[in-house]
Amino acid sequence: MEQVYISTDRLSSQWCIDLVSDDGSGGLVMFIGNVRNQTKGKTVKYLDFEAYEPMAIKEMQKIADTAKDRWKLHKMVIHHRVGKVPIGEEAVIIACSSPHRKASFEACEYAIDTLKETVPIWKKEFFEDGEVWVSARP
Amino acid sequence: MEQVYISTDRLSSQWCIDLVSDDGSGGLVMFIGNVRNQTKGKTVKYLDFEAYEPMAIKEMQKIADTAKDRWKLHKMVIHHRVGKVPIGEEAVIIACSSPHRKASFEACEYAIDTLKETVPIWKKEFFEDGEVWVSARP
Amino acid sequence: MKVTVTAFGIAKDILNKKQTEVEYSGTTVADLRQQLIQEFPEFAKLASLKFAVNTDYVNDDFVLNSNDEVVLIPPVSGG
Amino acid sequence: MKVTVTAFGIAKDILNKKQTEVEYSGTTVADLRQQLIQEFPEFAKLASLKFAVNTDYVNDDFVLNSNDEVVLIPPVSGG
Repeated sequence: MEQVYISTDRLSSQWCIDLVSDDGSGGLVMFIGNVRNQTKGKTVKYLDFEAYEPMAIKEMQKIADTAKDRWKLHKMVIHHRVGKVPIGEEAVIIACSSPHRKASFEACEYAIDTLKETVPIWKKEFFEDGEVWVSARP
Repeated sequence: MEQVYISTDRLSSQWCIDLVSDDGSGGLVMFIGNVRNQTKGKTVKYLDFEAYEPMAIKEMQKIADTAKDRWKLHKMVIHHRVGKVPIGEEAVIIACSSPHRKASFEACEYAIDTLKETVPIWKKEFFEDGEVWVSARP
Repeated sequence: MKVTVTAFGIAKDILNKKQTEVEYSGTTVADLRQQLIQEFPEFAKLASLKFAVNTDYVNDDFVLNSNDEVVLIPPVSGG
Repeated sequence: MKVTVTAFGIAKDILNKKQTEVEYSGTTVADLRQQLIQEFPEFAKLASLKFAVNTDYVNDDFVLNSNDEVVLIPPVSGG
């Protein structure tokens, strides 16, 4: 079961739902981070994600383990895309399940917030007239 | 576009995702309420949902409109199943999208919390040895 | 005053039918509630009993018309 | 002390390559950071620059070994 997963192929929300579903889980919450067509009003052509994979997998696993433990989840999956990602496609999908929906909401938000702080993945935005590593400069 | 929808057919999470996705939305949050195989340790065979449909649709629309307005969402959909629903299948799916993920999380949780308080839909749990209208008694 | 009330969920089980005519003294929802509880004491045992008129929730002081679509709303449990 | 550092994201652009050997005085991550900023002043302009050793984040007082897998972690932006 691919609890944490990094792939150059398109991510599947249905696969994530299937991975966290079981007959005892009433509340399933999923976050999908899609690639937006603009940033601060400037048109984005596509994104390119680079990962330090062994460490990214390790940090994603830490997040899933911490969330499962802290919110008594049944399951959590974190799938991240790398390489070139077109506008509108999924950069990240996080899904989790638990008997209680409040736990699922809090855990899912914790996971995406923490991923954006700790997981060594970098995205470059490509515009008509150039490219930029997101968040690199103050 | 079926923003609010009540159906005896199985709900589709992919359809809900497609309905709220657009190239300008970075953060998509979805809640799926599945039918659990037990309640307070007692085995559930299946659920049966009954709706006062015209009013349920109206109350669901109110929730979606309020959430969209309050959290500046791009889109929100609320789909609810009625009739007999087997264990593990979806009773309700709520999905919403916005440029900011925090807004999507808060709006989605608001929507399911409010649905459970105001929308005139009732579920009956069927056990091996009887049946009960959920939450009817104090 | 006489109104037709429609019932869902456990309220339908208590009435033992989907719709019934209720004749009662007074004009408000509170008056109707009192009459219903008198005829069907099981209503008093519910966690709550709300009323909708023409697909909107109404308070106990709402004044009914005989052609209103009155619906009994026992505790909801969707989701 | 001499270590091989691997770079990702904008750090790779600053080094102009994926890996480089850095020779520096001292033994800690702080000493390595100082040397890197001296050789490549662009590192000082990043919002942050963290270090990972053998796939774990380390602090500035971490003492390096020459065979450690040292990775430069500029501000992450996954998700």
